[in-house]
Amino acid sequence: MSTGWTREQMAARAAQDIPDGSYVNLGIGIPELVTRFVPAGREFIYHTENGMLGMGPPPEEAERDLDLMNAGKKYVTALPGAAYFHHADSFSMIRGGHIDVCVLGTMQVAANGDIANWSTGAPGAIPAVGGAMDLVQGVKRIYVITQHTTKTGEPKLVETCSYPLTGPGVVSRIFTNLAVVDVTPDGFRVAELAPGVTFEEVQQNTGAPVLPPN
Amino acid sequence: MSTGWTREQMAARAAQDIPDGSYVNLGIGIPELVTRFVPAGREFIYHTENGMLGMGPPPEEAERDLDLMNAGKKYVTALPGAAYFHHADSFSMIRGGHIDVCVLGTMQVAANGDIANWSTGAPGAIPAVGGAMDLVQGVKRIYVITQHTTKTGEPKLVETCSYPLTGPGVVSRIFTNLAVVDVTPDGFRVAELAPGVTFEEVQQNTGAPVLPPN
Amino acid sequence: MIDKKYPSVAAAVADIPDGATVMIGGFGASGSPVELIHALIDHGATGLTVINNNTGNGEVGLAALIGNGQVSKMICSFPRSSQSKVFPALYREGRIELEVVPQGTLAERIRAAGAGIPAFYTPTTVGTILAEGKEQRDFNGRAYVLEPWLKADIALIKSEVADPLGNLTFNKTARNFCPLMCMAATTTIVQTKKFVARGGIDPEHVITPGIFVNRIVEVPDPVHEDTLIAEGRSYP
Amino acid sequence: MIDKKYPSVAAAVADIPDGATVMIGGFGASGSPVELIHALIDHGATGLTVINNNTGNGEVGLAALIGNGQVSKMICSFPRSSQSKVFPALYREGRIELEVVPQGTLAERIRAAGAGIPAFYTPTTVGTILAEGKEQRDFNGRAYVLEPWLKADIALIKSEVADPLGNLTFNKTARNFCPLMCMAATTTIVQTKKFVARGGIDPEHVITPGIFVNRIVEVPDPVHEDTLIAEGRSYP
Repeated sequence: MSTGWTREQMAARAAQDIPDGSYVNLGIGIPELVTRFVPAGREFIYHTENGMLGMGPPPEEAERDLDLMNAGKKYVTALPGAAYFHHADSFSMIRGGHIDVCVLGTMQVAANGDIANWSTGAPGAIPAVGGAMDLVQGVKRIYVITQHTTKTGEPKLVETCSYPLTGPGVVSRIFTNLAVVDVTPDGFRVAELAPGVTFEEVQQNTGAPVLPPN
Repeated sequence: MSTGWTREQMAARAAQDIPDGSYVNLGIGIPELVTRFVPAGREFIYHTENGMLGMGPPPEEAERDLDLMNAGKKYVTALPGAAYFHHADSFSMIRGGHIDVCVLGTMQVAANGDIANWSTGAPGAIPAVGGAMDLVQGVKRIYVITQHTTKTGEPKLVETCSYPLTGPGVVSRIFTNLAVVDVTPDGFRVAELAPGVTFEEVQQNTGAPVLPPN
Repeated sequence: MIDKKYPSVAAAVADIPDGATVMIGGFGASGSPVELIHALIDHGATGLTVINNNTGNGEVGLAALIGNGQVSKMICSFPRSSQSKVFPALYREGRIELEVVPQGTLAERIRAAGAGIPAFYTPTTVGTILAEGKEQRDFNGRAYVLEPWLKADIALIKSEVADPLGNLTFNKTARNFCPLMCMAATTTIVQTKKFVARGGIDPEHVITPGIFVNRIVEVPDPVHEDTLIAEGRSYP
Repeated sequence: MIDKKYPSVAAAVADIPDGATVMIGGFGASGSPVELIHALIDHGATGLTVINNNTGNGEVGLAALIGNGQVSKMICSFPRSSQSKVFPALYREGRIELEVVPQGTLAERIRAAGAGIPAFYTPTTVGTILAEGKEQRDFNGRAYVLEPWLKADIALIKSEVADPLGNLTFNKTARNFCPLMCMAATTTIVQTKKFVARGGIDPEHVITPGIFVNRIVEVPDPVHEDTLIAEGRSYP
């Protein structure tokens, strides 16, 4: 079986689905790679929850400002045309539906668009939610980039999330190493297969029924 | 009968009761005169609802900025240390209890502190409330400066307001031409008489029982 | 490269439909986007619901829009002033609807719309006739009324400086409702006195981030409503 | 003339009582008022409820305050990070209470406190375990939960520039929760990198108006939490 797309290819494929001029919030991990694959002729403006639009790439070490961080607490830069604002304004952008696309990593996504990406619910785990629940409820379009299965081969696309939800029915499209999968009223539907991957392989690695491409 | 204090003296008397360093919002009319009688050694910072702290006196005509107005839509100036902000922030200062004193004119004040100063309730009158209801509910201390009676001699300090209320039970002290009158749990109480004015004159011109000074 | 600039006020307002809800920035004459309003008069959309603190002055700007019969309802805090004649006359004839909202509640309802907050509690109006019909509730022993968000299809805004991304600054108290209205409208249309390149506004000094702005028209020498009124002008 | 300047961080925090609710500005290390927090450690008040987005890093600043046993409860959105060890250890031992609030709800609850809004509705947490026990209600066919304001006795804040009236600016993303916390605390205590005379901040560029600030201490060369951690420092 082909393992399909690499992390970079998954990010590049997701970037293809983001329109020019979009305001975009990227989760930590593979979603951050999206910035490296903006299609020619398009421009995205990056929002970070802690209070900036127009976030740029990491700085050279000599040019670091220790007060200029992103939501993942990594040092970043501000591009020309950037703006700083406080947290209430930043989450007004999120909750008020002003951010066009949010690309998240996840632990599980269910066939009805439920997402679970903040807690395993394990006893003794320290709950830590950050802005995840605000993002999934507020941003216009929620994309997920994720390996199709866990490291131990368990499906991450499932019938019902077993982990505590971040938000119900919010995910519209999932970019995995095996396929692009849409969440539709009828459940998961493959929109596109990675090169060398068959529909049957996608179904075998998914914990819920999958519909073939239209 | 003495007519007691002048408009200027009423404003000066009210100014005596405002502590140093207070954030103050002044209504239109006699309250505006307070700025001319700030006691020596004190400083008040003036707030205007349309979005400024540190409001200064009217400008010379040559120095007018047509975009620099107060809530009464008169041209004003900004003192060093001023700040501009939008309407939601401005009314957060009001509603959130950050303004120390508001000095208002009025049509009626009742013995329980009710104030009616926005509408006569007359049929056909166009209702216009502005920020009056926000101010009386939000500012820490509501002072009123007013003639003790209307031009036709009707009491403005009454048992119950006949005009529609701006807010219930909000006024703490009233500065009239005849006296300084406190609103207490027992009703109106004279705190101070204007020179040449007797307690009996105050009672005769008030539409509710008045208690003598403590 | 993103560039939200439009060629003219006429182009920027050309698709405003009949029946639209339109927020108009400004507090009295201060911050009133006169050129955009006059373009809307030329455009001719009717049956508008307009949200502004006031109802215009003289026979220009918002007062002229109302006078031209394009506004079926006003939502404002203070519909009269010494120089407002157009609205009072129409209102007394029953030809225009009015919703009076206290100024702070008006500002907060607009912000709530932009912030995705469908409703909030405020003490303002408790115990008055303006609280009639409103849901009331106690918190910590004090009474509050429930107020819903207030959204619009369009916002017409005047800024001092704008860049191609829509970042804005305002001049002094012309700021007033403008940043809130930019947040609360589906389409925010801005006339700006100065249009600068990206980086022309310090990121620390941006008042309205560009995400809240859709269209920008440069109007380098905007007329001021107070000046037009002093000159006795009317529009069209 | 009003002058809110205090002579030292020690003087500025000297009357913080045991059991106080203390908001501390900053997002991770960015904007953390390290000198004020260390003064609070020296001061020794205990039984504190602390509101911050996180729970501190390493063994300095907020983590040191927690490690010193002064904090009985944390209200935050994200209590763990790669460099936070002090809080997790105490939490697992049941020696510190935790209230987890989504980041946007945390910000909005703090703003609501400053704005006199006792409660508001938000879609955040609907359909999740964090909505359990919360009042839920539909508006326009969508479900929302009711959230109360979040007030504090004290706010500890780091600013870039301050003037004697308490007008503030911040440095880049060190702004984060700071302007909101200034609004929501009874007593707001600020350490500032630069202290300027009145007029030293353009009224157009003020981020936090002085009305929200009570005490200012000049700390011209503030240490940065990240620097202390990189150096392996601890406090006291």
